[in-house]
Amino acid sequence: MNNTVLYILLGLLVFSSLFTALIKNTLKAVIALAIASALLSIIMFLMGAPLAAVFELSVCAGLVTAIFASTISLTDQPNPEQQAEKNKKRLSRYIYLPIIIIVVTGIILITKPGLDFTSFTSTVAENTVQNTIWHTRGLDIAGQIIVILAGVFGIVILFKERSKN
Amino acid sequence: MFGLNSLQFSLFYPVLIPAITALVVLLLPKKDFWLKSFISLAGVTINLILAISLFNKEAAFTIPWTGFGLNFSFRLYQFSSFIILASAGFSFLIALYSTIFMKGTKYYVKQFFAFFLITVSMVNGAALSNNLLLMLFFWEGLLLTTFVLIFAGSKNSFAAATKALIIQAVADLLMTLGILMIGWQAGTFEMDQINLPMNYWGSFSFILVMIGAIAKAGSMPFHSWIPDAAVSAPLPFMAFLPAALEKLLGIYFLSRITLNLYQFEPGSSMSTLMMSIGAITILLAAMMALIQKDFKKLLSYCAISQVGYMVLGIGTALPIGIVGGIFHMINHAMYKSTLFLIGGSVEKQVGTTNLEVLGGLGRKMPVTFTCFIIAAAAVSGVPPLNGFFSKELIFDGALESGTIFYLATLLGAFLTAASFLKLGHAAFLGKPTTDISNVKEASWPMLIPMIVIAGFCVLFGVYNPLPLQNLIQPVLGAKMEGHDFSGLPHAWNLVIISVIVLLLALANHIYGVKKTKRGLGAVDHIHYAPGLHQMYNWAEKRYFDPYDISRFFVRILSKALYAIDRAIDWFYDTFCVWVATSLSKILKKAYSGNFSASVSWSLIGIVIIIVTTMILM
Amino acid sequence: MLTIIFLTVVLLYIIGFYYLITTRNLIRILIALEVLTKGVTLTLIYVGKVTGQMATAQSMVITLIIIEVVILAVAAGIIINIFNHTDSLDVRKIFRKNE
Amino acid sequence: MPTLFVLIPFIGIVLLNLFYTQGVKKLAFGTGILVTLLQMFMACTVIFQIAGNVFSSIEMDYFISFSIDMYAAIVLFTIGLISFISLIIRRHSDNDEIFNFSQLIFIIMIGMNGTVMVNDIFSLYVFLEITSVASFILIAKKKVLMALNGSFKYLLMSSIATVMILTSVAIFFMTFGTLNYNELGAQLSGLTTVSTQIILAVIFLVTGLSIKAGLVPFHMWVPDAYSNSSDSVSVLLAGIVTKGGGVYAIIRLLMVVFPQIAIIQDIFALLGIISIVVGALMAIGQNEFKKMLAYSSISQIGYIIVGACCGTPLGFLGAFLHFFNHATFKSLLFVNSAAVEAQTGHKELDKLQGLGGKMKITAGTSAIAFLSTAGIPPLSGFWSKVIIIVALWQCGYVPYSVIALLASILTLSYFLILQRKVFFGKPTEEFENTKEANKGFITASMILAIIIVLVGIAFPFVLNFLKIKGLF
Repeated sequence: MNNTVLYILLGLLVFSSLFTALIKNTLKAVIALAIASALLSIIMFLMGAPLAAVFELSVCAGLVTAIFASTISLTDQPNPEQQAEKNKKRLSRYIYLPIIIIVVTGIILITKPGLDFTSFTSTVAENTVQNTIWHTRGLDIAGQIIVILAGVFGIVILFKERSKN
Repeated sequence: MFGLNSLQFSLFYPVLIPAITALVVLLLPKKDFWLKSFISLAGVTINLILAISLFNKEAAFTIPWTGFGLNFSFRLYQFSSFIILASAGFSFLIALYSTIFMKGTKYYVKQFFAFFLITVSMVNGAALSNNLLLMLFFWEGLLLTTFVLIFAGSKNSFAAATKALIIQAVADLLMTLGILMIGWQAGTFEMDQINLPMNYWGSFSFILVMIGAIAKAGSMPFHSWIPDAAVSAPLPFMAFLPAALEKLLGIYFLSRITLNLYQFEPGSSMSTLMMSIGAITILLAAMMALIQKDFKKLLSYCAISQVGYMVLGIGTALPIGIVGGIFHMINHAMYKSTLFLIGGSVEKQVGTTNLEVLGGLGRKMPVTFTCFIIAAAAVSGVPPLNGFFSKELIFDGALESGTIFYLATLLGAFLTAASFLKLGHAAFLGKPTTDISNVKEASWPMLIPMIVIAGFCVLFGVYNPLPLQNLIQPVLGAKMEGHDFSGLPHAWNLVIISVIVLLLALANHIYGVKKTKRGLGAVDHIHYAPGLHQMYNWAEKRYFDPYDISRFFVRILSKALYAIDRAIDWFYDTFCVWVATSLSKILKKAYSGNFSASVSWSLIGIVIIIVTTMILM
Repeated sequence: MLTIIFLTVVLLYIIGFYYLITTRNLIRILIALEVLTKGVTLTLIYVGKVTGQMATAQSMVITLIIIEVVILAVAAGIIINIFNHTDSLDVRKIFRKNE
Repeated sequence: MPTLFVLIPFIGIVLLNLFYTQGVKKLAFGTGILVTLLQMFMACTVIFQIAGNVFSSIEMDYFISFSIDMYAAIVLFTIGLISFISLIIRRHSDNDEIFNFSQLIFIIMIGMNGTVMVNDIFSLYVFLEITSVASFILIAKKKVLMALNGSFKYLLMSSIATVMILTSVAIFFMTFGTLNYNELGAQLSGLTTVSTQIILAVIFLVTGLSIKAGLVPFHMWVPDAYSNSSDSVSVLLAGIVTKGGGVYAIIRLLMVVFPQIAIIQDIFALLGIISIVVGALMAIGQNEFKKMLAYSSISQIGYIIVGACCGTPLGFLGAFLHFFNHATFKSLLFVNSAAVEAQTGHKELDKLQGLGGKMKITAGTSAIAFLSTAGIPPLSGFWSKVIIIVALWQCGYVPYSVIALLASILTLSYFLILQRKVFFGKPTEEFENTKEANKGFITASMILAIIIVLVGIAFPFVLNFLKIKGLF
């Protein structure tokens, strides 16, 4: 039962991703991306990663969508006639994508490639997420702080001086 | 410093101080002549004091430098300290002389003094270094200074300078090859650890190294640049490098290789080879000297022929010959530099060195003339001057090795004496063709070096145990056991023969003068003798100059290679450039620059990498 | 299970890269990058699940998400600046204007 | 000790932001210089402290393991040096932006230092991203269209690299349950047969890093990013960012994690050789000073990679020495190009002529740098190239060593073209009044030129020192 739900969700994830590519309107594509994020966060929750799922939902579905939306609103769209003309050509470029997808799906489903796994369930299961984040992977947290700092500088530099022009 | 004691460290000074002084001289402004000469003089004076203080001391050290056998190793011992002292003495006197001589000449004064000092530094370094590769560095440095010093003469001396450079460079190249072979055979480049047998490869490397040494000394067939340089280079240079320092260094290294580096035995084929080279050099150069009509050229040919004596003496491999050779080296350096200095003062005072024009200078320049008489007598081997004693030793060694060599040396002595009689007669006696009424004696700074060196000529002759027992005989070490060549010559019968030869030369001179009524014509009967005349003509036209012969062949070769060269040139110039630019264009097209292109290129790259890996696995 | 997840990830990658190569809109390029990131996230979570090291996997995913957002913000800044120059989001305009 | 390398720039950022006022420029510059000097000093300390063999390293366990070995110390020193040069140039060319600039330099330094010292693949990714984000901002900061284009292209390629690296992280984690370099190395060397999925993971990882390093065919972003950013930034990028980020990580991984997988070495040696040749060929066709230098960088990075792919101690030594030498001489050339552009206003080689007489120091130092790049003795570039070629010969890549040797002739040729066009000949009327560049450029180029010459001349001693330290 659980697996069936998962499979459906995974299928939806692929479809919504495909939609981001195929859909005409950029804003709608962004919304499709947000839906994909939300689906992914549910998948993550089902797989037993609640903390990461929350992050995915709030940051990717929320913050990223906000960034995209503001970018789109800051950059005016070209007039609709040109847009429509472009879209005709646009779809023709994506015509190969479904074909490739079907072929690849077929190949993978038939061959069923196997992968090696090493299971550590017995030894490491005791570690809680908090413990892992702050202790064994503490360096990444430090890295995150600095990345965010860099992002702040970036936004300050790239957006601030726009008013000058 | 470097873990050396003060004596060991002081070995750096003879190399560094002249070099630093040279740099100072180079940095000085162009106009100030006296400051430059004063500083140079100070540099060589310090060098002389250093050389005296280092004399007869022993010191050695090795600083590992790179891993290929090239170590920074110096060794001061009896022989090298003697060479350094001699070179310091000569450089001091010649620098003193140059301060006057160079004043107001057309020569490049700054370059002359600077490279003069660098030469001193290089000679000291070469004499001190105990590592063959390190020595090679200083040795090649001399090549450069020779080039610049000849070039300092005038703008026209470029050809002569190039000739000197090429000839010596070829010889040095051979020597480099020889040194590398020594290193391969002996497994080290440290001179005091090498003692090679004279086997097949040993002989080969010996010949190569010997070529380097005798070329530096100016023996045939590497001599032909010296007469050319004599014409165009400043005269102090001639007194300094070809007459004195290069002889010192060349013969020093020749004695080192025969005494230390190889097991060099009397009667071996190598010994015969060296003696033959010596004998041929003596004869041919003396023949050429005989007919020269220019003061400087005559001296330079004579210098070449004297090298023959040294090579022959050392080539005998007998103690008496080697002692004679080294003794002759120091003697020759003394009287030949005196003679060159005399030539320099004649040129300075009269303005020419052409013997056709000169004459009667004896009265105008009495001191110079006296010095000339002493030096010429010494070079001819008149007893009891130094040249006599060293030549007697070589005669003795040559007779022991083979009568033919003895005869060659005797003939050489005859020709030398004859040519110097002619030279003296033509320049200082007789009637001049130009007006010499205004000619005065040279000034004192020019006279002092001549007088001092001439004085040494007399001293080393009259009291020969001084140089022989103190300087030369210790060099041979164990080989000298039971021998002492100082004092009067032992073989009286040889002395009598030499004296007869000298008298013959005098008789010949008188006969020649009577026949042609002038000093310059004293040897015309030999010059224009049937058979010899044609040979002399050819020699004057340089048919026998190895440099010119090879230049001729090289020219033919170059013409032949021209076509091939064009093809290769086209290949590099046109074809390669075409290939490179067209490839570049293709690549530029492949790179269109937009985002999707770059992404696709990377993806294609990854796919290709994965596919090749899978195939290779 | 494995096959399906593998399939999903591969499909996400294919969609992402195809999208990246074909699109000419700057914002859509960023969306394509996001799609690729989804694939990576899914992989990491699945690996965490099957190896039993979900804690490490979660922390990696969180770091990844944060970094991606920052990169996205910077990219958005760059895009807005490019738009100020070309008045368009079309990639080709950049090169056309340059020539 | 290792934490200090990350902590000091961070303290620098905090300090600058705490005391932010309008007249903060001097403080910003001073702090920047101080931090870079401290970094160089600490790196020197580490170099002289480390003894024993290559893998002896200073490690610390708290927080997470950082480790420094001899090579890492050399790289850290290079990072400090080039950041220092970059700051000096910035100070004299565009002083208004120095506040933000020095902060971003601090961030880049944190990222680079982390990349160098890190011991874990995922943390490697994190620090690489820090460097990259700061670089995007620095490149885009000029706000010229082409600079924005370069920056965006870099971002795009870098994101692809992220996907690659993280996929391989996932595969490694799945297969071995660990991401630590040493543990991974131990597990990999214990394998008898290497399965396809591991090979794929390794290829993804190294390819991702190659994108960051700008190897052919992943080099598309390099010329755009290098040639359009402002002077100080291109010095920084060419000097360390690509190399400290991508190249160093590749070498470290080849050295520590998968020395056993020979096929990877073969593949990447091939990639390196292609980079050498293609980079040099592309450089010949360029007409823009900085673009030529950018392609030359690609070619030189190829040398470093090829050296590291030998897998022998000599190869690694050559790679790291070339790393340092390339950082110095390529930065010097970028400084020179910036000086020329600042004084004449032209980027194109065709428009420049006869500047040698007008800008003597620039011309002289650039001659030194290009001779060193082409590997003319006794300059520093000669030695490292020789070591790399010898190492290639020894480990059996004989054709590669021949190609590497021939490619240095190409290098010589394109730099001769450059020198002839820019510095030789008589200056045209336009350049009659051209003056020597300002103090910043001159100081920077003199420092770098002196380093190049000194390292070249004193090279036997350097080798001897490294030999004592047991590097080869």
